[in-house]
Amino acid sequence: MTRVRKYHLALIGVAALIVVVSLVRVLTGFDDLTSSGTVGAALILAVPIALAGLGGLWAERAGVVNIGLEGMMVLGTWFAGWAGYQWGPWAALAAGLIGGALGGLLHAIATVTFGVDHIISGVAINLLGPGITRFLSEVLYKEGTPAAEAGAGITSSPAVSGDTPTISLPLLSSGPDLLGKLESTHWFLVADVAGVLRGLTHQMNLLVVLAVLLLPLTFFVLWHTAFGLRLRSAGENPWAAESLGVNVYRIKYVAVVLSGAFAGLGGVFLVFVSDKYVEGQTQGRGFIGLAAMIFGNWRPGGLAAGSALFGYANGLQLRSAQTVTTFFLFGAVLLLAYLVLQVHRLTAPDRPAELAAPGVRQYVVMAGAVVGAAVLFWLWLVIDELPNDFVFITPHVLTLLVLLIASQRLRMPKADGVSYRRGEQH
Amino acid sequence: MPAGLNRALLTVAGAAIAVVLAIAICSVAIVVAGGSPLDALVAFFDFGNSARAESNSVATFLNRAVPLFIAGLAVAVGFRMNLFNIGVEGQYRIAAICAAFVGSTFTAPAPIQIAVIILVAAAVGGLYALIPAVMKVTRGVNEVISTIMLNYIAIALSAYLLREPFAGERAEGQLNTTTPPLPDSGMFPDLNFVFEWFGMLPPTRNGGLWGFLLVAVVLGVVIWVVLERTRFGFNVKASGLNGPAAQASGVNPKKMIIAAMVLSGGIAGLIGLPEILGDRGAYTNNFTAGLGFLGIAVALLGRNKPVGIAFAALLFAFLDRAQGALQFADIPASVVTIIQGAIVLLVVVANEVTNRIALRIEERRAAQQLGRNTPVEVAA
Amino acid sequence: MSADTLATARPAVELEGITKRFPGVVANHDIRITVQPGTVHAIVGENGAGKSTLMKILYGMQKPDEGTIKVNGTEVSFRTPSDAIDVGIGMVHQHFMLADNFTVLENIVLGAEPKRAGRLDTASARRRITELAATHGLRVDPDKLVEDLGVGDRQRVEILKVLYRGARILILDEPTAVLVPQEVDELFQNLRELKAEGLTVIFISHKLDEVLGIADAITVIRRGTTVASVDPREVTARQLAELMVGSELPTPETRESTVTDTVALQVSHLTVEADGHHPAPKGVAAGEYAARLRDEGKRLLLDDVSFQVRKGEILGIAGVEGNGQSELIEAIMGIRAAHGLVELDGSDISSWSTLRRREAGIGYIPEDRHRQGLLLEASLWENRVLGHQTRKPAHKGVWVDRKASKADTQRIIDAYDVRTPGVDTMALALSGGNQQKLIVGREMSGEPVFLIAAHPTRGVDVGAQAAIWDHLRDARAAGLAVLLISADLDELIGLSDTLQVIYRGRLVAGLDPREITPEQLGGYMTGAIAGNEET
Amino acid sequence: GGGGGGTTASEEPTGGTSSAAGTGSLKVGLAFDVGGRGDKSFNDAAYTGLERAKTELGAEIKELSPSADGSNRGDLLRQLADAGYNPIIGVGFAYAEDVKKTAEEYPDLQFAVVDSASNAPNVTGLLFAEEQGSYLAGVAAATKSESGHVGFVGGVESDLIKKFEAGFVAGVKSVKSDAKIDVTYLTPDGDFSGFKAPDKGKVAAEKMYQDGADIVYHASGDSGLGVFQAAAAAGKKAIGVDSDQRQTVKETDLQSVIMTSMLKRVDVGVFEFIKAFQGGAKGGTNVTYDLKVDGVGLSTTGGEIDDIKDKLDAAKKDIVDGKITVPAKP
Ligand SMILES: Nc1ncnc2c1ncn2[C@@H]1O[C@H](COP(=O)(O)OP(=O)(O)OP(=O)(O)O)[C@@H](O)[C@H]1O
Ligand SMILES: Nc1ncnc2c1ncn2[C@@H]1O[C@H](COP(=O)(O)OP(=O)(O)OP(=O)(O)O)[C@@H](O)[C@H]1O
Ligand SMILES: [Mg+2]
Ligand SMILES: [Mg+2]
Repeated sequence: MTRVRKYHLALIGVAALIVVVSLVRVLTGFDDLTSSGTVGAALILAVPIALAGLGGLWAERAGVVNIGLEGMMVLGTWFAGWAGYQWGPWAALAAGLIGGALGGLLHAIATVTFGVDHIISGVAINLLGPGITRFLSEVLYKEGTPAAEAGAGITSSPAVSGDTPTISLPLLSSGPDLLGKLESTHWFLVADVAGVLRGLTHQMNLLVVLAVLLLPLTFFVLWHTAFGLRLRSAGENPWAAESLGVNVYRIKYVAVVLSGAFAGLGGVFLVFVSDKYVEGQTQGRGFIGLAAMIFGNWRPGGLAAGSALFGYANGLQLRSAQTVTTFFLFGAVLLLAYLVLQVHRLTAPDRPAELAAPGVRQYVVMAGAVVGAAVLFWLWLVIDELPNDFVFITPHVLTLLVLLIASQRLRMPKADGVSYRRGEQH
Repeated sequence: MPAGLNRALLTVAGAAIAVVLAIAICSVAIVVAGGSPLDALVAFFDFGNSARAESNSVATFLNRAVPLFIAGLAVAVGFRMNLFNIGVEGQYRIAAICAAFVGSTFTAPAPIQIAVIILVAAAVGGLYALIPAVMKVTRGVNEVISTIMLNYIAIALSAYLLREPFAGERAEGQLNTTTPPLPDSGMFPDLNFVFEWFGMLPPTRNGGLWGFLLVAVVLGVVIWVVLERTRFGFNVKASGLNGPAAQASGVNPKKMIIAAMVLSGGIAGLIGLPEILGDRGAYTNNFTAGLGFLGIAVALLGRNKPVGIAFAALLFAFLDRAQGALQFADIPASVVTIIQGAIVLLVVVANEVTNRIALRIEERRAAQQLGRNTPVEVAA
Repeated sequence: MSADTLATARPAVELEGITKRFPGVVANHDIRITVQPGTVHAIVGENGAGKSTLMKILYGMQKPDEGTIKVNGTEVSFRTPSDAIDVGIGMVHQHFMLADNFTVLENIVLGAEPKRAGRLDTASARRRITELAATHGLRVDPDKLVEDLGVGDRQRVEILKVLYRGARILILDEPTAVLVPQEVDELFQNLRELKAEGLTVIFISHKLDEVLGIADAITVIRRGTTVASVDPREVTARQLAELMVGSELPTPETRESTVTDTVALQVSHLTVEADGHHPAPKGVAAGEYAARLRDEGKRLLLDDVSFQVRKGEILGIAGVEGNGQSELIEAIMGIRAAHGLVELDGSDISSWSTLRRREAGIGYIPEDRHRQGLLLEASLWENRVLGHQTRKPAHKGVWVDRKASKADTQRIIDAYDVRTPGVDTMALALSGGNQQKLIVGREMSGEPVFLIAAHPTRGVDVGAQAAIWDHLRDARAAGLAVLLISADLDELIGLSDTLQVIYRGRLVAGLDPREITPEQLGGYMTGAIAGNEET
Repeated sequence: GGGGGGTTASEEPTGGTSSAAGTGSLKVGLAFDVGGRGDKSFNDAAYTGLERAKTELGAEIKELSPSADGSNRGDLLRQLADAGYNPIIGVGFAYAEDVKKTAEEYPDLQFAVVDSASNAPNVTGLLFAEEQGSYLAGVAAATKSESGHVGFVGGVESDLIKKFEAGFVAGVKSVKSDAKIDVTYLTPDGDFSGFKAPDKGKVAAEKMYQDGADIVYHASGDSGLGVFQAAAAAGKKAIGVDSDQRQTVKETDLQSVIMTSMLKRVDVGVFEFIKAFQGGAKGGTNVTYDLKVDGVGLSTTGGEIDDIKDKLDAAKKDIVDGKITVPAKP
């Protein structure tokens, strides 16, 4: 019943965001804010995070906390690189999935069968992933092996043979490239929308499309199929599920193995972007994915938003570091908007009782917002370029800020992280 | 109590089996890699073939255990309360650079100098941990994410501090960035004399056996006392075992979160000091990273108890030390990481299994006892 | 194909020699029960007698160590509940087995989902549920979230779950424990209809008059063994109870009044909002503010609650669970923020922390001992310290005084007859009743001025029950003020000096326990009888 | 600083070394930087030098890789010393401190450290004038660029990489003073993942190409792969680093975008050091491998810069002659 309203609200939110961003772009002249290049880069950077997050989502919806995503992702990258150079991209895809799934299987055995604390098992897998892959590299890629001939080293595999296809939207993003033309006009709003659309459709790797499709697919499977209902029930109340004849162990196994496979797929994606396995290329994305999932309230849509935010900030920072200063302006605008809303609420005739006589608290908050907006605006005016160190942490700081605002609405599956044993009601 | 003894024996047996299994798994890996597991085993116990090499190796082993132990303690304080402080990594980095810098700005008699450095480190670590604590308490932000994010922020922040405000002089042709060197009074005296007690050569390795080992031992004892004997420790335990019950008993959960997190961060702040005060005399850009994450494994392996953590830290350090020896024996050094991961996983699995076996034994015993005196005289 | 085959048909369920052991407990021992089809078969027995365990065995959730099960004449062996479901058995559990964050529909179809083209076919499920609900008179909204439902609704969802699967044999494990008499009547009406359709019902309850009202046959279980099979037409509730307990029954009965004139606890205009606490603006009186919130249509968990408890008085609060009792307790304990005033011994404690309130002499026996009362994985003496961290004998400066705590724990064990090997035993090793006695002893040892006793004898066996009642009465005689909250109406009526009824967060009636029957009380609790609302 | 450069190891083969007499007395130990042997880059270049010492000088060699966190660098050096290796080489500037301390503990042994200056009497600093090589790369880029717009991608914002940037920028400006130069670093100093992030390298370079740059120079380890990919996708050029990447990169489509690579002959440095040690040289000094001794330079595989050889040679000559001093800091 509220779904429609939520959906509309989301649309309005996105529209408002585009307008604000567009405004900021026109004001500052930083065209990269909404260029198709930035959006494309954001997508590339967001996909592995989203895939890791999906891994987390599947596991945690089934009640298993998976902090071992990073380790599983590492396994995914290694196996993808190893199979990819020998048998091509499809083999890489399969091997990466299997590699990640094996990590998931290990986690499932430990947590589901043996009831080990989920965090411990995850930490162990994060140790094992890099250890095993390094070991495999030392054995299979060492000097004199055929792989080494093909360009492998201890820290990297040979290049994946063959390419994964890329697709573009005909007419709009390729050929006449209408969107590209629109984008280069730099018109208010028009260019922005064109840029975003073109970024999303121009020369997309097939795997990106696949990865993005996995989000709605996950939503469909988890919320609109019988299997999904059972899976979520294992995360909400496994004893209830058990009492209705659901095989909770099997559900959890499937979920956690799939979770590993998703993380592995994230690894495959990284390998495809780099064309090969490079030691350490996951760079903590397993953890970031987990954060994106919590950020997204254990839902695919929220997870997508979280990863997109991260990918966008990261892409912007890599593409044009000085653009990051516009976030100050953003912040100022958002705070002002908040102030306006607040004042409106306080002066509205039908205001709720607790706001009837605003207390010190309200005034302090509002004063804080005013000062904050002023400071941010001033920062935007005086700072041309941030030290690079601060630019690098933009995505992380943004995540923290958004969480500060939104965290209280989050709700995790009720039996998440609980060790479940058949026949032992909690 | 025989049941208790039974249980203890089972636990030890389980741990032993787990370690043996971990070794077996790695042996298979080594064989596959074309090496000999026996050589590997020898390498782990190969502390060098001269007296000097031996003492150096022993010092290396113990020196590695010190920060691991402190890291384990830091993590454990949070974990005992079900607070997942993944941010130990960032906390110790920020703390280390600030402490190293502050320590280099003045010169005082050694005890004062060192005390100030330790205090600064603990304070900075605690303050940095306060951020996620406050975020959790006031806005309900999950500490796992916030500390992960703060780890990244700490890396960038310390890089900035190291290059700009805290940068020290460096020699011509040196590319390492570093804070200004600590005065001599800032260096913690070593414990090399201990080696003489055992009739060994004092280690020549720089810094020898780090004196910070003593601080770590004292810290371990203090933390044990605090956690096991004080009201605060009781409240931590109660909050960890049953949050609602602790709250109903008058424990303020918000204050506890802040206190435990700050304590955890304060301890974390000390992780980098053994290296700085024992060896480097400054924070440099190749300061050892990653101890915070290893600390999680160490704490979990040590079951969040100081004594257990000490054993776990020694085990990890023992394995880490062999990295060089293994390479001399032509065995991939990554088996160390594999063994560490396998041990963590297998030991906890063994724990669960032995727990269950113990329960089953009790069950059988109870059944026997109750079987003799039939529960009720059937009427009707 | 149904009711008329009664005489000739094979038994619906036959249990033969069922034995089940748990660590330290033989839950079932050589149980024999035969249930005829198309009947309501009641199983009675005191707490921990092994009823739930037996039913879980029959439902495939637990495996018996020994014994055989026959359903409709064929021997079966269940590995999981789905095996039991397959032969037409359904079970409504003693504790709700519902996923709070799911809708009613999702809870009902789980495990037996209708599918169409790979999708969960919610439309057909909704149709089926509405149909079932209509034919059996079980009103529910399939699209509501379970967490928004009251206990009665949840019970209906549980029954619908079973019916949805087409079960022919229904197991109901204490379905009435959380229901008020009117709701019980409704349920029984449903059960009779089901019986008329030829379904078999196995029904567990402690409430013997209920049992006598509905059952066609009764089996009594004592300490894990079947001790009697009786015909409900031939026994009285009293006889049945004695069969269950094997001895005389205790009754909660307060003799002469010890109520004094000194007010120990005064609560005024206590109000709790459902969607989080927002501090009231300055200068607005709590009562007025509550009225304003009510006018705005805000959902209030506690709505302008005022009462006082005098020294030597037991004030009983009657109410169906979920009408604000938990919020009331938590507000008084300072665990939950609330508007209004709480005064202890004349001083305003509204802004005090929980700790300070406890130190000032509020004792607390929580409603859920496992959730709020105990550290299950800690020793008994540590549980003794809980709640007394800042008081003698548990503390010595910043230290926990282990020796004194252990000694005092031993005192409690002796004085309250807690059956345990020693003070170092883990709390989880104790049975529920002994855990409860430990809690009562602990809370009494702080020499409280005022005690909150929430369901003090819930899930406690008869002996322990009597002991706890005695302790409460003794303390009352010594001048303790007690706020008693209980779902056991006999206990409430028997112990209380004054009764208040709470309904939808409001105190709706002040009653005299000497003049009220459980049925009348039930009427007030469900809102069937309008209150006289006195403050 | 490039100037002083001291004694480059002499060219004349000392008696009987290359005849592989195998006296067995020469035991060379080498400790890699994090990543270890097989990184196809810096560490492997050092290993090439070591291996050459084995074949040409008959040395017995042992090479060790540090743990992932690099915490045991000093211990590896000591273990090599205790096992009787002499000389001992630490690869990477991170070894500076550890080599210094180990050298003090083992005054009878000779040490060398790559990329860092000598800091003890028995330590030889093997320095490379990356800025000079990068200068040439800058000259090549500016000359070849049609748009007057080039880029630089640095892996980690450390002082070492900044040397590359400084030289490159100076080189570009020497040709086209108004050229536009985009500079992006992938991670801050202290976060070494910037050398292992091809995806980030790709994003950074993509932006440069989109903005009109036609040649991008990278000094970002494995992340350079991403730069090459971006170049290939944009149909533009890139400049490799450290080794001749047109040869070491195996992907044919990427090879063709690598116009040239700035060579940093760590292998030469290591080999010459060992050879000099055998000849009796003692430490305490730095050896700078600069343009003069061809310790740095540009690769010509593919012949893409053959047409501007004169210009490059002129620039090189100016530097060697001291007419141009290339800045080492941006
Ligand atoms: N999973 C279990 N593990 C150990 N002991 C158990 C378990 N389940 C039940 N018991 C014990 O078995 C005995 C019988 O319990 P059961 O729940 O069947 O009693 P009951 O008759 O249903 O009691 P109540 O009236 O309180 O519901 C009790 O002593 C209980 O403590
Ligand atoms: N899942 C379980 N695992 C182990 N022991 C259990 C379990 N459930 C119950 N027990 C044991 O059964 C005994 C009493 O438990 P039970 O829950 O039946 O008590 P109870 O009297 O019904 O009280 P409550 O109303 O709190 O459930 C205790 O000894 C307890 O340890
Ligand atoms: Mg029970
Ligand atoms: Mg029961």
